[in-house]
Amino acid sequence: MMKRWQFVKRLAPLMLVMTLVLAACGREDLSALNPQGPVAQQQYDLMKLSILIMGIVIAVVFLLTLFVIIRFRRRPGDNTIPKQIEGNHKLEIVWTVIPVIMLVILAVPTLQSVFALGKDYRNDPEALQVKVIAHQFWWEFEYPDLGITTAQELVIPAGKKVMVELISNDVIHSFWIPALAGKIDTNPGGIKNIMYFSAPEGVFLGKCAEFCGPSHSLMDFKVKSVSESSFDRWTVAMKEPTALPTDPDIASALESQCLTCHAVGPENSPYPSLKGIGSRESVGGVLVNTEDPKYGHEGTTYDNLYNWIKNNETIKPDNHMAGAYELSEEEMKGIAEYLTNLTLDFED
Amino acid sequence: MDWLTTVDHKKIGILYLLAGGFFFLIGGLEAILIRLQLWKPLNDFVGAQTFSELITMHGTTMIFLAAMPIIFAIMNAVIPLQIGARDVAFPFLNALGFWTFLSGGLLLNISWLVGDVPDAGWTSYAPLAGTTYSVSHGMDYYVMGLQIAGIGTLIGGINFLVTIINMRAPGMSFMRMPMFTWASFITSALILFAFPALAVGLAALMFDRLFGANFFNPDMGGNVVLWEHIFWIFGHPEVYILIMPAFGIISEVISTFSRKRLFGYSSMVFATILIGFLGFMVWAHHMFTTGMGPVANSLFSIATMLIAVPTGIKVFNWVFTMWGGSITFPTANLFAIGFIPTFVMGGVTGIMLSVAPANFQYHDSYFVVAHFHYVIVGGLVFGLFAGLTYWWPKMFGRVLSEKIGKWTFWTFFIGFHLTFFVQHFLGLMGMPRRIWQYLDGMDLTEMNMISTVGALLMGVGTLLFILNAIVTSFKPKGTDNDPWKDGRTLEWTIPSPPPEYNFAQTPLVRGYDAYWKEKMDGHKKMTPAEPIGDIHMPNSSILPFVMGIGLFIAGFGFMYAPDWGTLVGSIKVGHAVGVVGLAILFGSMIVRSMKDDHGYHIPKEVVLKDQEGKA
Amino acid sequence: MSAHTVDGQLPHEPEKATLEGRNKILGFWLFLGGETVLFATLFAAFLALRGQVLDGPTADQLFDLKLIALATGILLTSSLMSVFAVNALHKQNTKSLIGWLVATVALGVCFLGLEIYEFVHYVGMGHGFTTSAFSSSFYTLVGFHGAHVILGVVWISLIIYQLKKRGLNTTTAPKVYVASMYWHFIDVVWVFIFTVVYLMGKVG
Amino acid sequence: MSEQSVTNGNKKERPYVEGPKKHIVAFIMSVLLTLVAFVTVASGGINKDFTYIIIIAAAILQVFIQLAFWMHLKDRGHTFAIIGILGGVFVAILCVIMALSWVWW
Ligand code: HEA
Ligand code: HEA
Ligand SMILES: [Cu+2]
Repeated sequence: MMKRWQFVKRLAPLMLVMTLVLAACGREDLSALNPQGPVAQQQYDLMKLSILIMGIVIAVVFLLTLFVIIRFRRRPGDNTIPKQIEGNHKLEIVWTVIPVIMLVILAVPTLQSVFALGKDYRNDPEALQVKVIAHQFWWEFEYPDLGITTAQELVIPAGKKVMVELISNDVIHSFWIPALAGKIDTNPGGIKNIMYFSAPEGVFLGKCAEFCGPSHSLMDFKVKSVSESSFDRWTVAMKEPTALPTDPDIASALESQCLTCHAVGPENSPYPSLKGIGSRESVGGVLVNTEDPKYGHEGTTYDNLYNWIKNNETIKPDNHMAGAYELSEEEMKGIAEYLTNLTLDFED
Repeated sequence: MDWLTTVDHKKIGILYLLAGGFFFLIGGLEAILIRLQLWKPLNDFVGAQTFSELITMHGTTMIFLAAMPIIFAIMNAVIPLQIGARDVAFPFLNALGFWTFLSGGLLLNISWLVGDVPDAGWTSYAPLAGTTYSVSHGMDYYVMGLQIAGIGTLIGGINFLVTIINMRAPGMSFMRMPMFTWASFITSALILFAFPALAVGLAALMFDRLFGANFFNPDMGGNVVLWEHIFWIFGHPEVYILIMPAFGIISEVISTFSRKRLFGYSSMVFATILIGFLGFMVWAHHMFTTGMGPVANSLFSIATMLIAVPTGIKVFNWVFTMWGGSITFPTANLFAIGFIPTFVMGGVTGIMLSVAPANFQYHDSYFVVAHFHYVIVGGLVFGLFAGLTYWWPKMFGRVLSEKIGKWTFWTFFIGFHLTFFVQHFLGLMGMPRRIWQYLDGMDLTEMNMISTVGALLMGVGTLLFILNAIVTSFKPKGTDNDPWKDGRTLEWTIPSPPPEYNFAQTPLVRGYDAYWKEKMDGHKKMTPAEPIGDIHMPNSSILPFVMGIGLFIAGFGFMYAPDWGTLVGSIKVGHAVGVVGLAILFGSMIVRSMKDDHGYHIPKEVVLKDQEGKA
Repeated sequence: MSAHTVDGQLPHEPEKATLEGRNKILGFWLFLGGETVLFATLFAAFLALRGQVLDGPTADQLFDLKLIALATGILLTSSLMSVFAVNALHKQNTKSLIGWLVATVALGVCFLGLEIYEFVHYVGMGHGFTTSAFSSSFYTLVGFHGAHVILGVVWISLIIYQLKKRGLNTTTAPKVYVASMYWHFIDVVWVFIFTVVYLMGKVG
Repeated sequence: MSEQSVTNGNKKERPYVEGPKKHIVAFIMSVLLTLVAFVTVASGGINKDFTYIIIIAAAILQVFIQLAFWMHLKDRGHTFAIIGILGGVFVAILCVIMALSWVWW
C-alpha cells in the first residue's frame, strides 16, 4: 500500500502538468475535467491516474511501432529472408506481467472508490435528503423532510452532503452533473438508485445522460448551490402560497389552461411546479435567462417564458405540454409577465 | 440466377461483401447526416425524431448489417482455402444463412421507405422501446429484422465451426491453423453462445410489443434492467465477435508483408481463446450506472480490466512480428500497421471506461462514442480494409490499384482521427451521446465542427475504395496464385480466383505456414494428399433464397397484424400473411429434407485440363 | 465423401459413416450448445420475473403436481423410446427402428395434449399471457419448450416417412440420430422446467 | 483428437456391443431422481431452502445421466460436442446468476 502511494507521489509533477492541460477544457460549471465537488474530484483523480497509465501504454506502443517500421523496412533490392522466429518466452512474460502490474495500480483505487462512492447516507441526519423523479424531458426534485417539491432546478446548501434517491416516472433517464458527480440512472418500476454529492456555491449544469426520446438532448437541469442561510430562506419561501394574477382574464386563463397540470404555489402537481419560476436560471431547462449573446437560446426571463409558452413544441419536440392548452396572444403575454414576476427573494 | 442459387462459398462470400458494402454505405450516409446535424449548435438540419432514427439505424446497420456480413464475406472467401478444404461443411446452410441475413437486413431498412423507423437507440432499452413510448411500427422493424438477420448469423457461425473442426486438410492440426482461421473459429464460437441470448431478448420484446406480454413493462411487473442484462450478455461478446476477425486479418497481413513468421503463435492462440472466454464475463460494464451496487460494479470492473492482458499480448506480438522483418508497405499493410496504434488508443480508453467510478462520468457521453469508434472503425474497419485489399486478388483475380489504395488509406486514416479524437474531449466536457442538439456557448462548438469535417473526409476515403474496386474490375482477370510473392498460407497455392473445387488435390500440410514451409524447402507446390480424381460437389439450390423470402413475408405479416384488419372471424389478415410466410419457410425445409441432394461430380478429366491450363 | 454405399451393407454406425453425417452430428451438438443458451436466457427471464404475479393466481394456486408428474413421466418415457430407436438403428433393424420412432412421436403428442389442456385450464383460472410479468415469462418459457416438442414431432414423423419410403441408409441414418439427440435435449430441458418452474413454484 | 478430414467409408470394424440394458438403468435412475424431487416437494415438510437444494441437485444429476448415457457424451470422439455443451452451460450459469442477483434492488 505504502509503495503504491509513493509511486503516485513521484508522478505528481507529471500529474500537475496534465491537470493544467486538461483543465483548460470546457466550462467550469459543466466539464468533468473541472471538478467542483469532492465526488467529481475523486472521479477526476481516477481519470488522471488512468490517463497517465494509458499515456505510458500508448507511448510505448507508438514508439515501438515507429521504430520498427523505420528500422526494418525493406531496402530496395534487398531480397534476403529474415530469420523466422517462433517467439520469445522472456519477452512474452514481460509484456504479460507489466500490464498486470499497471492494472493492479489502477484497480486498487478503483475498488476503494467504488465502495466509497456507493455509500448510503439515507439515514444520515447531516445530509440533505432529496428525491429525484425523472420524467420525459423534465426533472422533479422532492425534499421529503422539508415537504417541498420543485422542478428543473435543484437548490442545495453549499458544502452540505446531498443524498439523492432516484426513480423514473416513465422511461430510463440518467442524472448527471459533470462538474459535481458522475451519473446514475433513474429506473422505472420501483427500482431505486442512490448517489450523493456536495458542491461549493454556484450554479452547475446538469444533463440527462440516458437516451429517453426525441428531446433527450434538451432535458437539462441546474444545480443551484447557495449559502446555508439562503437555503433556509428558500425553504421558507417555497412553502408560502402564491397569489394569482391580478387581471381576472389572465387569472382565469392561467387557472383553466395551466394550473390543470402545473402549480404556482407549494401544492403538488403532476407536471413541473412553477413556484418561483421567475428566479430560475432558465426556462424549460434550455432557454437560458441571460442577455449574454454567447448563448444561442438566450433572452430575458420574460422573453423566454413567452417564447416557451408559444413555441415549446419546436423548442422541445414531443414534450407533453405541446398542444395541451389554448391561449390567445394576450393571455400568453399576460401569463409570461405573471410568471416572470414569480420570483423568490432568497439569495444573499 | 446463378447467384441466387449458388452454394459455393466463394460466391457466397462475394454476395456477403456486396450486401455488407451496400449497408455500409447506408450506415455511412446515416453517420454523415448525424455529423451534419451536429456540426453547429442548435442546428435544425434534421428533426429530433429523425435524429433518433438516424442514430438507431446507424448503429444497428453498421454493426449487424455492415460489419458482420463483411466479416462473413472474408471468412467465407478465405477459411476453406486456408484449411485446404473444397467447401464449407454445410454449403446449403451457408447460402441459407446469407439469404436469411439479407432478408432481415432489408426488412429492417424498409422501415425508411415506410416511414416508421426504429428510434430507441441500437441498444433499444425498455420501456422506451416498448409500445407505450414507441408507438409507431419502427421498433417492430428492429425486432423482426434483427431476429431474422440474427438467425442467419447463427447459422453461419455453426457452419464455420464445423468447417474448421471437420474439414481441415490432412496434417492441418489445430496448432498449424493460420491465425485468421483461429480467430474466425473463436468468433464463431462467440456467435454460437451469444446470439441465442439476443434471440430471446428480441422475442421477449416482440411479445411485449405485438402480443401484450409484460417482460419489460414496469407497470405490469416487468423489469427494464432485465432487458439491459440480456442485451449486454449478447452485446459484449458481440464486440469481440467484431474485433477478433480483424485481429486475425492483421496477423496474416503483417506477417506476410514482414516476410516473417507470426511472433508468438501459440500465445496468440491462447490470447484469442482467453479474450473469447473473458468476453462473456464483463457484460455489465455497460451498466455501471444502472445501479447494481458496489459489489457487482467492482467485479465487472476487475473482470473487464483483465482483458487488457491477452489483448496486450497480441499487440506486442504484432510489433515483434515486424521486428527484424523486411517490411513493405502496400495498402493492405498500411491499414494493418495503422490499425495497431489506433486500436490501442481505443483499447486503452476501454480500460479507462472499466474504472467504474470514473465510468460514472464517461458513461453515455461522447467519450464512449470515441472509444467504440476507435476500436470499431480504427480497429475493425481498418482490419476489413486491410483484409479486403489483401485477399481481393484471391477473391476477384485482380489486384487493387495501389495508387488509389494509398489515397484511400490516408484520407480515411486522417479523417478518422479528426472525427473521433476530439470526441474524447467533447464527452468529458459534458456532451452526452445521442443528443440531437447542443446549446450554444457550451464550448462544444469548434470540436464538433472538426469532427464533422473528419467524417466527410472518411466519406471521401470510402468512395475512393469503391472507385478503386470499379476501376480494378476493368482490368484483365487472372493474377498470380501468389500475387504478394510472400504468401505463407494455403490460399496462395491455388489460382486466383480459385476454381469451383478450390484444390484439385487436397494438399498435405507439413507445418505451420504450410506454403511458406514448402517454399523454404525449395518446393514450388504443396505435396498432394490424394491422387487427382473425380471431385464431388454439392448441387445449387434456390431453396435458401425462397426461405429468405418466406421469412421476410412472415416478418411483415406479424408486424402489421394489428393494422390490417381481419380476414374471417377473429383471424387477422396480418397473421394469415405471416402464416403464409412461415409455410413457405417450413415447406422449403420439408422439400429439402425429403429430396436427397447427392451432389454431382466434376470428372477427373476436367480437373486435369484445368491444371494444364494453368501450368 | 460420397453418400453411396453398397446396397444392404451399412457400416456399424451408419450415422457417422460419411463426412456429411459427421458434420451434421457435430453441427447439431453445437446447435444444442446454442439452444442451451437460448433456454438459459428464458429461464433467467422467468427467474427474474416469477415473483411478479400482480392480481393473477400464484404459482402455488395454479400448478397441479399430479398433472406435471404425468407429463414428466410421458416425456421421459418417450426419450427412452428414442434411445431404443437409435439402438435399433445400430442393429440396422429398420422395422423396429420405425416402431420405436412411432412410439416416441405418440408419447410426444400425448405430452402436447396435456400441455394444451394445462394452458387452457390456467387461462380459465385467470392466468393469461398478458396477466402479469410472471405469466408472460411462464408461457414464453414453457411455450418455447412446447414449440420444440411440436417441431420434434413433425420432424420425426417426416423421418419415419422417409424411412418407410427409402429405408435405412447413410443419408437417413444421421437424420434419425440427430432427431433423437434433439428429442433427448427437449427432455433435458423439461427436467429443468419441472424443477424450476413447477416444483419451485409449488414450494414458493 | 480423433477426427479425420478425409473419409474412408467404414472405419474401425468394432463389433456391436451397446445393449439396451444400460439405457434402461439410466431410465430407472432418471425416474427415481424425478420421484425424489416430486416427493420432496409434495411432502412439503422440509425446509424451503433445503427443498430447493434437493430438487436442483436431482435435476442436475438427472441431466448429467441423460447426457452421458442417452446422448453418448461420455463416448470417445465427442470432444467438441462436450465443448459445445459446456460453453452453453457456462453462459447459462452466468444468465442465472444475473437473474438472481442483479435485476431487482
Ligand atoms: C470492436 C468493438 C470493441 C472492442 C474491441 C472493445 C474493447 C473494449 N471495450 Fe468497448 N465498447 C464497444 C466496442 C468495443 N469495445 C462498443 C460498441 C461500446 C458501446 C456500446 C454502446 O453503449 O452503444 C463499448 C463500450 C464499452 C464500455 C461501456 C462504456 C459505457 O457505456 O459506459 C466499456 C467499459 O468498461 C468498454 C470497455 C472495453 C474494454 C476494456 C475493451 C478491451 O477489449 C480493450 C483491450 C485493449 C487494450 C487495453 C489495448 C492493448 C493492450 C495493451 C497495449 C497492453 C497494455 C495495456 C494496459 C496495461 C491498459 N467498452
Ligand atoms: C460497425 C460499426 C460502426 C461504424 C463503422 C461506424 C462509423 C461511423 N460512425 Fe458510428 N456508431 C456506431 C457504430 C459504427 N459507427 C454505433 C453502434 C453507434 C451508437 C448508436 C446508438 O447510439 O444507438 C454509433 C454512433 C455514432 C455517433 C453518435 C451519435 C449519437 O450518439 O448521437 C456518431 C457521431 O459522430 C457516429 C459517427 C460515425 C462516423 C462518422 C462513422 C464513419 O466511420 C462512417 C464512414 C463511412 C462513410 C462516411 C460512408 C461514405 C459513403 C458515402 C458518403 C456514400 C453514400 C452513398 C450512397 C448511400 C449511395 N456514430
Ligand atoms: Cu463491452
